[in-house]
Amino acid sequence: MKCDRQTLPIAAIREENSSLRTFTFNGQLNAEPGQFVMLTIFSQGEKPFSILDVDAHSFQMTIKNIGPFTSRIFKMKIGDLVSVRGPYGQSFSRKTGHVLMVGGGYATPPLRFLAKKLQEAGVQRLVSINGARTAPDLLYVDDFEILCHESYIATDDGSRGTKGTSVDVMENILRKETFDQIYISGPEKMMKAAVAVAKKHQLPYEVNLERYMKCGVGICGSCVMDPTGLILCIEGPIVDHETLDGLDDFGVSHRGKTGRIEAL
Amino acid sequence: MKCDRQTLPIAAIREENSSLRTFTFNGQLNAEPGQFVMLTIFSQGEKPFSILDVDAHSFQMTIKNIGPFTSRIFKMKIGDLVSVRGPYGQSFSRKTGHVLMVGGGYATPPLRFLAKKLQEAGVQRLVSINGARTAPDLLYVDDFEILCHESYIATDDGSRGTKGTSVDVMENILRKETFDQIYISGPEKMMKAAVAVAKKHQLPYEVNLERYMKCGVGICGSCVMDPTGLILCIEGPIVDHETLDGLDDFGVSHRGKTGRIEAL
Amino acid sequence: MRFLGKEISTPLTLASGILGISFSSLQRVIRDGAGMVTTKSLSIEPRIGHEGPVIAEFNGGMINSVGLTNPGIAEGLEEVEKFHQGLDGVVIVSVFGANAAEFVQLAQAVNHSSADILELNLSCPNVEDEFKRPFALMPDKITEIVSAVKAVSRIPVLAKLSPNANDMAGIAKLTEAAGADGLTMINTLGHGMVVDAIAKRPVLRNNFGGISGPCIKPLAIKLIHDAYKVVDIPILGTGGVSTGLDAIEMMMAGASAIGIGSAVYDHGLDVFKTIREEMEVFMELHGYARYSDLIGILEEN
Amino acid sequence: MRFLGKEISTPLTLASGILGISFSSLQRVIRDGAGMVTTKSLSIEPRIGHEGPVIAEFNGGMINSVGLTNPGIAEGLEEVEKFHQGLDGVVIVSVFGANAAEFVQLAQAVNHSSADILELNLSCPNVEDEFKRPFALMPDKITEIVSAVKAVSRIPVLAKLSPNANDMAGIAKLTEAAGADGLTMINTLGHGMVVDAIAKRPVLRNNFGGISGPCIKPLAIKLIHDAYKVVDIPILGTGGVSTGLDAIEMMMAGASAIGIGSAVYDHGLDVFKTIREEMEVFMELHGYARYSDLIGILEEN
Ligand SMILES: Cc1cc2nc3c(=O)[nH]c(=O)nc-3n(C[C@H](O)[C@H](O)[C@H](O)COP(=O)(O)OP(=O)(O)OC[C@H]3O[C@@H](n4cnc5c(N)ncnc54)[C@H](O)[C@@H]3O)c2cc1C
Ligand SMILES: Cc1cc2nc3c(=O)[nH]c(=O)nc-3n(C[C@H](O)[C@H](O)[C@H](O)COP(=O)(O)OP(=O)(O)OC[C@H]3O[C@@H](n4cnc5c(N)ncnc54)[C@H](O)[C@@H]3O)c2cc1C
Ligand SMILES: Cc1cc2nc3c(=O)[nH]c(=O)nc-3n(C[C@H](O)[C@H](O)[C@H](O)COP(=O)(O)O)c2cc1C
Ligand SMILES: Cc1cc2nc3c(=O)[nH]c(=O)nc-3n(C[C@H](O)[C@H](O)[C@H](O)COP(=O)(O)O)c2cc1C
Ligand code: FES
Ligand code: FES
Repeated sequence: MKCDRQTLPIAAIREENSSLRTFTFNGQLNAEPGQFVMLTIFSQGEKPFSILDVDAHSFQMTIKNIGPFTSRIFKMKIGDLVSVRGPYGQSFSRKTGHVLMVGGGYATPPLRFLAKKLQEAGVQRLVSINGARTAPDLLYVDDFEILCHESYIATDDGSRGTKGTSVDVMENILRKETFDQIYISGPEKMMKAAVAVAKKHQLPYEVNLERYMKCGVGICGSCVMDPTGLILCIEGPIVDHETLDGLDDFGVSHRGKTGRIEAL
Repeated sequence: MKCDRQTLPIAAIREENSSLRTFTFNGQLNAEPGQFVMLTIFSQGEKPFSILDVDAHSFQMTIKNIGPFTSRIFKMKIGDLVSVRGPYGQSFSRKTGHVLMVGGGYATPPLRFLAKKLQEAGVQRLVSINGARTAPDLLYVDDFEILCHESYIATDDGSRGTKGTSVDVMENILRKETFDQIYISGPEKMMKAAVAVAKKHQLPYEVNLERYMKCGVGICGSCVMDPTGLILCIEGPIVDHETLDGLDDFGVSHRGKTGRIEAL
Repeated sequence: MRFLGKEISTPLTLASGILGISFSSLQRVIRDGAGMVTTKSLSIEPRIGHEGPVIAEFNGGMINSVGLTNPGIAEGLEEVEKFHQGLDGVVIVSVFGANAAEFVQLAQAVNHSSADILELNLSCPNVEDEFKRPFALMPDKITEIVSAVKAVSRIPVLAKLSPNANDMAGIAKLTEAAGADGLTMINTLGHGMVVDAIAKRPVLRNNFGGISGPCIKPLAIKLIHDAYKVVDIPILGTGGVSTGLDAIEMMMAGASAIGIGSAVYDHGLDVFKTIREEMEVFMELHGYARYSDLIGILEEN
Repeated sequence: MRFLGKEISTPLTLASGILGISFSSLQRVIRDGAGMVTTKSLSIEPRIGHEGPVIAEFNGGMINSVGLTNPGIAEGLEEVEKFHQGLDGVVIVSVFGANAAEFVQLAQAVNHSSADILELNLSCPNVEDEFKRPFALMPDKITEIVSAVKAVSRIPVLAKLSPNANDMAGIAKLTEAAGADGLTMINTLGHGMVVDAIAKRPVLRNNFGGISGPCIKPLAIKLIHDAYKVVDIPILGTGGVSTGLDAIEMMMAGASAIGIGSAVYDHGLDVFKTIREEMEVFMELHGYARYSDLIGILEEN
């Protein structure tokens, strides 16, 4: 059944930085990089979160404290019960030639998960760019270093790695080297810029989109994108360059909680 | 699903004698000898009937014109629609050593079906006794002759075969020869007499019981037998000698349409 | 655990209308693991009920229009006597009358039997042509019948309610106020029709029937919870239970015991043992020592 | 075939509340094989609806408590305009008001749009806390709202009814008498509760929801047939249809067109094409030339 739930205690909480924490649950989730779950806090609500990692008996999500729901989960302790359904949606393709990953902010978890899977699959060359506002905001720096043949860092304030955005670094790299596939996951404006660069170099890419999601299973319509009617929760959140080309609202607008169109 | 139905036109009607007709339907029924179906005449009702025969694409029942329902089906023509669900219940075991079959009246269809299956299974010796009131009441005489190593006939008036009952013939045969298994199907009084004979010879037997059946699937309770609570529609109608020993009402009483106990 | 003063080893109970015509089937269900058994609803006179087909399946459940086939109260109570001659188990006698006077007459007959609990079937959806709207949808009828029966009955009285009622909390409260010792809820949901598209006809001879099975469980649980919040009398929760988890969910919602009907059709009589074992596994795993620890512990969000 | 004067290629219709918020999803459903599409129910002001979880499954169907999330009538009708700019298809605009005056105001707004048919959602079971009992259970409210809307609407009006009504024939007749051009039946069945036994809580944030999916089909078919026997206006049959045979059974019972909701959840948007093909195969095999040959041909036993 599509809405089968696992009700589980929080097994571990890891503080990534001041606003991000990784939550571990002991349960089975047969998930691929880019897929997400709907997480319920009882009497509170339910929200979508990408999967950071799974193993045979546990899975993890990294969550940013950003509003009522996420601040509530930041108040929870090990042993507190939540409920999870999923995994939902489409994952990244798994190209094993020369691969570039461009990530930013709290959207890097799926890329870290992907890096792990690509290594397992014997990727030829894997290069990652990890961007954030400041050094403390960077996620999984060590992991990317271990998992990738080369891993770059960009911070807006230059506190670590290149000063600038991950897209700036991407432009630099693409001047020297080419790739079979680019995987992009970050804030939509950043992804829009990265897509422009990838397009210029005529390289195939996939992006990780976010829209307001209520059901996660293709029935409520809140995540649908115009004008193709792509149902992001089941046909995304990972979208390839051809599908993305059909989406007029990418980088422009999204629908809010009532379904109203709002500028991004 | 237990109540999956096949709605089918009558494909053929064969007149067995003045009160018995065999109806053929083109449909698949994965049935064994002794099992039955529930047959619906629309706007009329639904009644249980034993299966006479099945092949890959058709099945047959032999029906006796005895009351409102059966007289209605005798008025139906080829092409008229009925609905059938089943097969239901337990079939005869399939012993392939020395086997005796004792049948009477309109209850012989399951024995004819069994004879066919035992032949297919390579039965060592198969002897049948086919009893009826008069010669024209006898069913499948030719079939039993072909299918059995020896086939006996008994009529009450001696108009064909031995004058007397099939149980009389049974006693005669058992005086000369023994069997690994006896299969009995006929009016309950006749079966009671046959069981007494089999018991005397200490031979294992199975009987084909009839009780009022409304649901056919073990929920309505109308076919239950005392005092063990045997649910005849799912645990019968074929019952072995050990089970039969526990049934006080065999040959004594049954429950009518309201569930009231009535003498047989 | 105890239900209406009777000691029972498991809350699992055979629902009315499943097998329960004869002492032998009732005994068998107890031997197969039920804590209590309910007879088929008995009326003053014997009833043949509807012609077949009386049951049809669909994705999620079944419909039935048995139409209260029963041998009448006199013969029905003889079966109860025979039951108790052989076995020490709790028998709930279900009765069905055309009006309050008949219910009183039935209750008086039951007084002279070995029945343990009396259940008033106020909610059969299969005899509307004959008896009009189920009493359980008419507040004044419930009050009239339940209080009249309570005035004469020597054993505890359960009132069986209908899921078609639009205000279950109100109905539950007034049924308690009329004196009922407990509620059985729910009866089948009225009405479903299953169609034979080839014949262009309803499958059931009676065209429509009451809906039961897994698909009515969410409805039953909601209604049981609504009732539990407003009454103090115990609830025999019934409707779509076919696993141990189902039974536990329903007890959490407020049921003190659990009726099992259609699951016998789907899974056979073994279902009592299976559900019992599944409940034990869950309770062990989650630290519930007694069945009574489960009752009504559901918290709304 | 025609439905309320509109030419449609198939009777299959997207039911309200499934995807239908944006023009792009409505267009997509038409391209995927629906004959008509219904918008999410629109109210005067935008509504966020209930917090999640808003859906839960059970054996036989699902419950939902979306709670009428919608961008409001103004923005909703803009989506309808965009729909018709790109595609020539029949759009049913569903509206939901708190009283007759609001329904009139909504109907007037719809008059100024390219909507083809207006559907009055009188029967949402998910907003009872806010709006009390669904109007579809109150005969006088139905009459008041339908006749008020009919006095102003320039397009045909469907009234969407509730399966919780206890006298569907009566309700259907008075809805027709009030001037409705057609009936949509049924909305979800109120209410179901799905329990999380580990958390000891209802799964839905709103505790309960309306029941839909395969398990409500027998109920829908019975009610549609009850209504069909007493009214002359067409019925948009809805409730648990997920196969071609389901659709055919419902049309035989009296539906002129068929709404599809939960089946989209179970089977995805391909379900329209699949059902359409299954219907064609059945019709070919059994000699039905036109969809209209199916409507209401069911004969009772
Ligand atoms: C496919 C997907 C994967 C996601 N993965 C992660 C992740 O791995 N880690 C993480 O921290 N966050 C992730 N998010 C975003 C996360 O769902 C929101 O941060 C969270 O819902 C905020 O809820 P709130 O009540 O705390 O904040 P609010 O104040 O309600 O909202 C803050 C921001 O979150 C967005 N948001 C709120 N509710 C939703 C919703 N139901 N669906 C989508 N966006 C919403 C709002 O648009 C707003 O921009 C993901 C979202 C999607 C769609
Ligand atoms: C397992 C089983 C297999 C059967 N196989 C055959 C068969 O192969 N051929 C055949 O002609 N008949 C068979 N019968 C009997 C057949 O069901 C009845 O003859 C038929 O139901 C009579 O219906 P009626 O309305 O014509 O007669 P009625 O006047 O209603 O009844 C005539 C006789 O049939 C019995 N009967 C009626 N209704 C039922 C019922 N629902 N269940 C059981 N018995 C009933 C009555 O007890 C009575 O003795 C079988 C019965 C059972 C239980
Ligand atoms: C075949 C059948 C017959 C029934 N007969 C009766 C009856 O006589 N009296 C009664 O109160 N309920 C009767 N019921 C209703 C059940 O007791 C029970 O309330 C209902 O089926 C819901 O439970 P379930 O989903 O476990 O079957 C009957 C149900 C079925 C399926
Ligand atoms: C998630 C969901 C949301 C719904 N929202 C609405 C709605 O806004 N307005 C309405 O009239 N019906 C709504 N319904 C009811 C459906 O339109 C339909 O009447 C019902 O689900 C029965 O059909 P089904 O079994 O095919 O789903 C909704 C149903 C579901 C499952
Ligand atoms: S979140 Fe409901 S359709 Fe995508
Ligand atoms: S015929 Fe109903 S239980 Fe056997």
